[in-house]
Amino acid sequence: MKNRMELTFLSVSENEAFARSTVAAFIAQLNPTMDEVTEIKTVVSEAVTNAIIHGYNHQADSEITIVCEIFANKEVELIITDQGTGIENIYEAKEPLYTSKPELERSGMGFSIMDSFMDSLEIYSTIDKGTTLIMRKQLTKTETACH
Amino acid sequence: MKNRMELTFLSVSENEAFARSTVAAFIAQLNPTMDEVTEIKTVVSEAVTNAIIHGYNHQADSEITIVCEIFANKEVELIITDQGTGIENIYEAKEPLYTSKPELERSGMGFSIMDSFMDSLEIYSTIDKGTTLIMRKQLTKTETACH
Amino acid sequence: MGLKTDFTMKEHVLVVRLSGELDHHEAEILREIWQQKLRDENVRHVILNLEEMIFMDSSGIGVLLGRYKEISQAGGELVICKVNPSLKKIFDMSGLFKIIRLEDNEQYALHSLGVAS
Amino acid sequence: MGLKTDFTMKEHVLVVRLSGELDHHEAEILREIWQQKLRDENVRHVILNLEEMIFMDSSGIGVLLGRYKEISQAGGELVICKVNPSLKKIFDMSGLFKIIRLEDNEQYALHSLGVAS
Ligand SMILES: Nc1ncnc2c1ncn2[C@@H]1O[C@H](COP(=O)(O)OP(=O)(O)O)[C@@H](O)[C@H]1O
Ligand SMILES: Nc1ncnc2c1ncn2[C@@H]1O[C@H](COP(=O)(O)OP(=O)(O)O)[C@@H](O)[C@H]1O
Repeated sequence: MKNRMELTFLSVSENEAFARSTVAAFIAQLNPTMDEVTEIKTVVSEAVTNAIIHGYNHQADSEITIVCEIFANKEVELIITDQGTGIENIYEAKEPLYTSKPELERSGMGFSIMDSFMDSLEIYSTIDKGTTLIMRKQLTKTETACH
Repeated sequence: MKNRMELTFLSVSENEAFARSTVAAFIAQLNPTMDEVTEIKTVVSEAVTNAIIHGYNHQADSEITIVCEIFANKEVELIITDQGTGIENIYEAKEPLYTSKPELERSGMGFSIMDSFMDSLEIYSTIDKGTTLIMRKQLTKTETACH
Repeated sequence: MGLKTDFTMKEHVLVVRLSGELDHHEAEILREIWQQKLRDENVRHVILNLEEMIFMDSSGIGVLLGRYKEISQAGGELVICKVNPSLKKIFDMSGLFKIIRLEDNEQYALHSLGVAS
Repeated sequence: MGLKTDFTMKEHVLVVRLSGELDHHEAEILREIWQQKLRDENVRHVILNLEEMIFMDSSGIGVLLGRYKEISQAGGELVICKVNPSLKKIFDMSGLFKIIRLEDNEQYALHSLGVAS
């Protein structure tokens, strides 16, 4: 493992931008392409927003943790955890356009985006215990990436 | 308490810049002045560097933790911790220009800078257990700060 | 980086210019202001210029779809222009362009809505 | 943001231009390159241009003091110019200017070292 960081922060929506820019700053040492940075920032934003809206139902005094590990072969691993309500039916939740909160204008695309932008997505969830997402992405090896 | 974050990372020198830019991003929500951002980035850099060089003696597989809490009255609290060798004589260590590693061209100014740039600096250290620094700074209340 | 919003009326068309990052935090604020504008101004159609949008997640898609529904229910049209390349992937995934018209720029959009640009 | 370094010789004067952030990580690298230059080139004096330096901590002060000693022991002089305002506080605290001459810009510094700029 080349480098590792763990970030824990309050489940307030102001921290969504902070979380994704911190992860982006951390993976910068792998010289990712602009697209790779955008994709990783997006999945972090989706996962953190899910924890705030669904996991913690907008209670602002809970905590979200992001672990980011990067490897010499330019692979990135993201583990995002909340201690919130948990997901009843993961299969249903992963359905594109499925959302349990349409009244909040949620588009139900969070998990589809994570699936599409990352190489792998694992969802572990227990009712009233919380949810952990493990996502991995192999960044392209070319050196001509901008950072 | 308005917001809180906790960042843990490997004690490698590449993470010095990452640590200070993360703290700077976090306090941005308080609209700090340019000088205040520079001062806080500097003390974070000093504390993290001390943990790497002195606390862990350049062993790269240890961890450093930064807790940052910000308050509605624009006060910032920083707690920076390592589980390293600890400081034998804190009084001596705080002496301006004192350094236990002159051969590394250390200027012995780390603690003086922290003293000068922050409103308060508390040092807790136990041999072979580690060192914890608690620093506080009241940011100026003017709204015309740039961010 | 937050979100900057700019609203201007051109005859009965509301021109919305967004710049910066649109996530859940900013979407909550945008929804409020945008709905306020739709109520206050005599708005028939809306043009959304995303040239300076550098980041959007699914919350952004949600707030756009929400406004699209409101505008079309009121008999108007939402036209989007200047979609920044970095948003391309998420827009394609959302299938937004199957239901919302895309124009090259504000002039074309205004023209297509019968307003001299 | 890392540190960019630029070394050029002007007669017997080494001109060092630093831009970006100088912390412990970058200071270790800078020390190597700078000492290499002092060995390879026929360097008598050194001019350090810090115009584009936006961040420095005490590690930066350490590497500057270290080179100052080496240069003066070899009979040369280190002159610093264009100190960026954001470095003001840490320079004042270090008392560096009590022992290292400060000039307005590279021309004045070169001139003061007897080199046509
Ligand atoms: N961290 C979480 N805790 C609890 N439920 C979640 C969490 N993340 C997602 N879900 C559930 O999965 C559904 C789908 O999530 P997602 O694809 O992100 O769509 P959206 O967020 O737009 O609803 C959510 O509506 C919610 O019911
Ligand atoms: N985290 C730490 N762990 C152990 N010793 C430390 C730590 N931080 C500082 N010290 C001790 O305090 C001394 C003074 O630190 P500082 O003022 O930062 O100067 P410098 O880092 O240049 O030596 C160090 O030389 C070291 O002996």
